[in-house]
Amino acid sequence: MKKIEAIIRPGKLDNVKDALGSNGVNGLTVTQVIGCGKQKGNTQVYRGVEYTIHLIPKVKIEVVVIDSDVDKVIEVITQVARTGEIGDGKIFVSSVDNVYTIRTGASGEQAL
Amino acid sequence: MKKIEAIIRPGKLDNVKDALGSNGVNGLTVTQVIGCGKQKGNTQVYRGVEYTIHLIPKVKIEVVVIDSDVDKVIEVITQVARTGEIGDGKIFVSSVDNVYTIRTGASGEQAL
Amino acid sequence: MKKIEAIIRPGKLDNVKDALGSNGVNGLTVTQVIGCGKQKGNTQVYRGVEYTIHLIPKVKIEVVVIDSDVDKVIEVITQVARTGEIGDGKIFVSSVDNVYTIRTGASGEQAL
Amino acid sequence: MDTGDTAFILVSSAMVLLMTPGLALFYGGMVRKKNVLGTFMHSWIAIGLISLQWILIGFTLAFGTDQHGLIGGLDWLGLNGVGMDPNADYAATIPAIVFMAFQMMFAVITPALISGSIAERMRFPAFILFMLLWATFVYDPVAHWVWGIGGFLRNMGALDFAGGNVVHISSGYSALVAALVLGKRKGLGKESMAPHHLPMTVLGAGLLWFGWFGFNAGSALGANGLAGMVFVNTNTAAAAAAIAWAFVERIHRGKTTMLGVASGAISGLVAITPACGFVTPLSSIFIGLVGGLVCYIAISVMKAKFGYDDALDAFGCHGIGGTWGALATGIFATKTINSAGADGLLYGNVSQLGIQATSVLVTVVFAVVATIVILKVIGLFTKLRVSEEQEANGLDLSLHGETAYSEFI
Amino acid sequence: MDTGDTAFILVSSAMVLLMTPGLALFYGGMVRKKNVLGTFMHSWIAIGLISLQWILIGFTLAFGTDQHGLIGGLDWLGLNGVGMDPNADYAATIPAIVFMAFQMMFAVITPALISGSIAERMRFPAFILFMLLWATFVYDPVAHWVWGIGGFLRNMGALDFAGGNVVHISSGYSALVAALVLGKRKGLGKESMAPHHLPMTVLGAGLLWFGWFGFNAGSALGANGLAGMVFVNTNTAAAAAAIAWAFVERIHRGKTTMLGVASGAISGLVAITPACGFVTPLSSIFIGLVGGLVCYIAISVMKAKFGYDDALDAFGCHGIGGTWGALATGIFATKTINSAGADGLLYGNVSQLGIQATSVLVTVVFAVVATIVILKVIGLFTKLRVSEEQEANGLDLSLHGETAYSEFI
Amino acid sequence: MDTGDTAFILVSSAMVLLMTPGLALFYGGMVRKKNVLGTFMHSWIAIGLISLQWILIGFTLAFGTDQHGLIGGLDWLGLNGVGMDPNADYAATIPAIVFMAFQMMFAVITPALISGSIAERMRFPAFILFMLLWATFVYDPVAHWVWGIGGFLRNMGALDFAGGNVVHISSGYSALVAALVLGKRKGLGKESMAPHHLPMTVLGAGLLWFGWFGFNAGSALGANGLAGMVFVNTNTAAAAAAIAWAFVERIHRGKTTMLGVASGAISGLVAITPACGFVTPLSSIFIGLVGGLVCYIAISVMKAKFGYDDALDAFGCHGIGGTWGALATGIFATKTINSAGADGLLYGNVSQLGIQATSVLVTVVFAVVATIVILKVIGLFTKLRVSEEQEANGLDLSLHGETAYSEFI
Ligand SMILES: Nc1ncnc2c1ncn2[C@@H]1O[C@H](COP(=O)(O)OP(=O)(O)O)[C@@H](O)[C@H]1O
Ligand SMILES: Nc1ncnc2c1ncn2[C@@H]1O[C@H](COP(=O)(O)OP(=O)(O)O)[C@@H](O)[C@H]1O
Ligand SMILES: Nc1ncnc2c1ncn2[C@@H]1O[C@H](COP(=O)(O)OP(=O)(O)O)[C@@H](O)[C@H]1O
Repeated sequence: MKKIEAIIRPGKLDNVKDALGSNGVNGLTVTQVIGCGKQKGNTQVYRGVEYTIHLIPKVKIEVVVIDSDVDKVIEVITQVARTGEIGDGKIFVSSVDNVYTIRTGASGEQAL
Repeated sequence: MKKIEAIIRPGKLDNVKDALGSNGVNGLTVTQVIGCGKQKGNTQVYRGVEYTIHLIPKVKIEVVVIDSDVDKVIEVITQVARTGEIGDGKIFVSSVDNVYTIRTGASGEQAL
Repeated sequence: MKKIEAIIRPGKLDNVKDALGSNGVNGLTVTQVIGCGKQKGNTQVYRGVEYTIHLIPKVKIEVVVIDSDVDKVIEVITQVARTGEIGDGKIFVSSVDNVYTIRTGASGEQAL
Repeated sequence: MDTGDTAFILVSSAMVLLMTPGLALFYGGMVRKKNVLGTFMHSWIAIGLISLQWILIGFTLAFGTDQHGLIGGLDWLGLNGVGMDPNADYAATIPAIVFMAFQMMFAVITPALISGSIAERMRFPAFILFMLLWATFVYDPVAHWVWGIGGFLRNMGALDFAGGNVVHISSGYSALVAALVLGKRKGLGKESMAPHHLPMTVLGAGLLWFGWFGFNAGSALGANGLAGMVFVNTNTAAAAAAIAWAFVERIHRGKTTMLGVASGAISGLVAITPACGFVTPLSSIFIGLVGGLVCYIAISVMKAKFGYDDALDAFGCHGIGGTWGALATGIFATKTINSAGADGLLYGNVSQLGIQATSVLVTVVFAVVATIVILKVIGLFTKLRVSEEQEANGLDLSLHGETAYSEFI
Repeated sequence: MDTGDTAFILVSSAMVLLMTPGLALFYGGMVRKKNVLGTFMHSWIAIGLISLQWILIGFTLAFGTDQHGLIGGLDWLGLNGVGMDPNADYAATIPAIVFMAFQMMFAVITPALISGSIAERMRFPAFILFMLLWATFVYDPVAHWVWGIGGFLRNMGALDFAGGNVVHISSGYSALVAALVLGKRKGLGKESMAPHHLPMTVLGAGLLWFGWFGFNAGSALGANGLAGMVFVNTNTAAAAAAIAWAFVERIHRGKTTMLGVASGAISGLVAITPACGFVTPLSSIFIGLVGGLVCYIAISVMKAKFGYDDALDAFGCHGIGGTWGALATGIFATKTINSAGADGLLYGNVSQLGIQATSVLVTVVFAVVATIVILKVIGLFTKLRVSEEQEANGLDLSLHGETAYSEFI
Repeated sequence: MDTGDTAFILVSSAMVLLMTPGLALFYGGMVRKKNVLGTFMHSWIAIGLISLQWILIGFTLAFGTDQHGLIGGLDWLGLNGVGMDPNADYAATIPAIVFMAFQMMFAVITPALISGSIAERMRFPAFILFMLLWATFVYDPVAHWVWGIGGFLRNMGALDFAGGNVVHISSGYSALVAALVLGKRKGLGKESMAPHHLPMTVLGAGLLWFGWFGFNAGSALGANGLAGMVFVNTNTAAAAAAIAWAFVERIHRGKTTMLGVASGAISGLVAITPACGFVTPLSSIFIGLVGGLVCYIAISVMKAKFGYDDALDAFGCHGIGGTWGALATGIFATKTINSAGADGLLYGNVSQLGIQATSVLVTVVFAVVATIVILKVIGLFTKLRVSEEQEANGLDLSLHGETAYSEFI
């Protein structure tokens, strides 16, 4: 099983979730994050004092899927979350050793 | 070493933390998340406009432990966080290459 | 590629970000977390009722880098985030199978 | 001059001033996190600009010597001649300057009310221009028609105790027009636009309710029995409308919401505004109940049906509630409460309802046409609406360069 | 009729109205995030329902023609005969309708106070029924006994300037009963139930303090020297109690908290309420200091010891503080401040303390018994307490279908 | 005695009281999340302590029988002799106790204003001591000099209608000194110290604006034409300064911020405070515009240049704005508005500007010297500043053992 972590623009969350859902991927977990990279931050001025905010609000979506679903998920996210502007975000894929469903105690792929 | 990520109901956080503590697992990190899966969301109505909230508040607990502790931790979490209703959450186990304690600079298992 | 997750004191975030930046590491993602470990929590009293807050505010920094950068990143974080007091935090290193840049569709090391 | 009356109107003026920051909270809690300060700005900049507009030109346009029933003359330009002595034409027992101050607060909040419909998408320079033009070319004339000595609606016998036409109908229908001209928010119906901070909205509603006592009872222009009656009518209608909204929500959706109770209360306050100095407390119960009901229907059913994006329901609340209130005045008014008023339908005077309907119609048509013209004219000089990117990033950051909350410190 | 007095009571009424939304904030900040709106609702629905109950039936039950010292007659049903002329029996210089309005605001906030003890677990329909029955069968009679012409506690000579018995003792002990009947919140003592938003609570305390000037000084029913004295006593006791709480917290726990200062201020305001029109400012310091102290002990020590779950300390604050205030009135009252009052123990009149104690006892016994009966009767028709699942999910979502904050937008 | 005047001053006193919790919000929103309650505390403990200080000793020091023009005698210690009858020396138409109460609210808020400059780093015990000493040795004497019968600045002819010298200059320059003595916050210029909750700040500004009507118009000590004029001047200057700040921000930085509009409004309110009872509304526009401008420059340019850490701009706003206001009074004052005042420069009386400048100078020198002495003396007994660790963890947790928000419930 693989874990897919996608850091995307907050405004794209609903779309990505829906697109994944219509591709049969229903389980996911979302975290509010801030991040930086190529996208430059914005400058905020409070009473004349400038604060450059380098860390920009993003949303992290985590989906754990069986290996054969990885490509599909990545394609869906890449398509739906893309605007073409710097700051669209990254997807990280890593391996998961095991999964458990707390409610049933099931583990492995059937736990998903 | 392994990282155990458990997505649980927010109300179970205190119990899980205490149970882990009394099993000798004291280090953990908690994140506020929202998620979806089999559990259906709820509908909120604001001035007559319905919003179905698919993403439900959850809490993510991350614990990094030595390999031999993994089963114990999973058992504790599974027991304590279970209500038997849909939405109890998932546990993901993955491998960690190395751990460092910032304060001491120690690495590997003795860093935990 | 490796993912480096550092749990640090919130007050150290700006310093760590800047230090990484001046070492050429510009991409990172930050999450607000709470955690416990050796650091003991604090007691808060509300109208005479004591609540011991075991979970202390921390910040999690996630950086995905190519393998050869791992040591540098760990050194920078360890140096900058250290106060020497209990509660400085941990760094976890794990493997990442693949990385994608949503904007370009690039994958692998050139996606970073 | 009477010190008791003066004390009452001074304090009432302060209470009405507080309504505009209250409105900022009421509206601000209902928008998304990224638009809070932009929404606040609409109310706050109204306080700043209209306070100045009013003393320079607005007051004399509204209350200066009548010109053909349509507008006040320029005799009081820059408050020239508005002093510490009473002006018996309007309020014989309080200094003229206090009457002016009290009226100023009405002029301030009215354009701010409009901002509810165009929330989350209007450009700030366009909003400023709109407000200044609207205050001068819509509010000031309508105030003159209804309240100015010689104003043609006043002469016609239209009853509007504290601003049904002048404040709520004028702003409500203008808000609808502005929403239509600007178009819908991006993502409406697709993304969640749930209120980001309901306690803020409820706090705003509380301050509005408080201030409304100054607004309505202060309109008696003295601390007397009539002011007392108005006070009770105001509270009663607000309470009844809150209950009505809660009740119909329960029937229609299964649950009573806090936002519903607060919205209901505001609807009731709107509905009773024109009537409060002419009706009995028992009539106020009825006016409030129906007020809550019609606003609920307008906001929860009609808006969805017609599909306009009146973001925070400035039209649904003030336009609809104000219309009902103006008509209700023609039904429930009685001279036993206010001998300077008139009897309504229920008390045997059918014609009053006709007069009220006419005054509503006149106000609506004028507000609609004038708002269209004003927006078109502004559109010739500057864009009305923010860019897609600005809208996505939120007004706070893109227009004002600040964020309401800093989560990570 | 006096315009100055009328102005003062009109504004005071508005200020007391504002206390209930203020209470919503005060209480709402202390609950968990998931219960904010449910907690707000308790106060807001009180404004809606009791405003109507009062004009329809409550006012006449409390202030109508006396029936055997126990209750008012139905002469003023639906405000029949309550008009713009003064009723010299109660307030000779202000319109009767204004007196009615001022009293209404007291009737509104009192049941809302009770909601503090049953926070985070009572079903909404049960709460609505409770409030209506309690207002009618507890508040209205007690108000009559203490303040109505012919009321038996009034005739007995009990002193209660602004509502020690009527407002605080009646609600405080009823709150205790309600907490006991409903049982503890799930997880109490195990999970953290720390306040979710203390700035909200402190803001609420600020609005309460402000409104309390209307509450207490307005009870002089005129803008006169007595009102001034009451004003000063009110502020002084609140300040003293805030300092007392801060101080004892520092001794007992090592740190002075903001919540403590705010809680102390409210305790002092409660304690001075019955006494404020009868005592000197220096006595007020003492009443405030002791008020802060006894409430601190009740809330921080006694509650833990006895183990009842008075969630937001409605009993600890209003029951205990009100009792102290009523007794303190019997100790510190002096005719030099208010010739219509009486001298207390300190001024040589031992019997006044006895009278005060009796009036407390009567109020407590009646409130306790009546509350038990009301809750039992309601329990026959509908469940009082939410289900475990609803409690876990929070009242906002499970009862009202909304959430206070939307974090992710 | 006049009931109308009394009603007005009673309500004004309540409104001024509300300003201090309003200030807590205004300041609290601008600090970092970890220091909210610590910042609130500064204002709230001022209410508690100075309310008591004032009735015990402060009032008589400020307004008791003059001693050589420098201080009041102890005749009214503990309010001895301050009763329900008017004291014609100060206010012939309201009870002496009401005059005392009104003045109390000024004494309360003034030291709280100072807390803005030392936010996020002062120890709580040191702050308490500072406030008590400062109130007694700075505020009370200055109030006597300017407002007390026989006070030397009053005798000199200095005009200060509602507290330019007494409130804003005294607190503003003391705040600067305190900021310098305490030193900068750790991490200033390196870490982000952006405001954590701007809606809270804007709400605070709204309450301050509301309360300021009581502050300024109430200083007429009656509900009369002058009060009306003051009311209008107050609102006008606030509005003008808000617009000025918005405008200069737009020019200087490209964007108009909500925080800027709120800050501008407060600057205008400060600037008009000494002048409001002596100038025309048109002059108020000018005073406001310049007030907004000079405070903007002080806060956005000067502070950065000199590098002192006036955290929340207590000096930039009150010191600078108050100085401008005091001088402006010497320019724009006219006897046509207030025959008890004087004419200013513009009306041909050059000397008035000199008198105003002298009074500013005297107040500044005294405040600066006294504040240094007080802080040095306190420093002998206890540390002024929190430890590095406490500062890093935040005042809420380290000084008060509580946190403002609990995010995870
Ligand atoms: N190396 C990295 N490690 C962790 N997170 C990263 C990394 N690079 C980028 N991110 C995350 O992705 C977001 C978008 O990256 P950015 O470089 O700004 O734009 P783009 O992905 O379009 O090139 C960042 O805000 C950050 O949260
Ligand atoms: N495949 C998945 N990847 C990531 N998170 C998941 C996945 N499936 C479920 N979750 C998380 O677990 C939570 C509970 O899952 P759900 O399917 O609703 O109930 P249950 O675990 O009882 O079957 C979700 O809200 C989500 O946060
Ligand atoms: N085993 C662990 N798994 C996950 N997070 C941990 C673990 N141990 C510590 N942490 C995180 O690191 C933080 C600091 O750890 P702590 O033991 O208190 O101090 P130190 O790292 O200085 O020994 C904790 O608050 C927690 O968030």
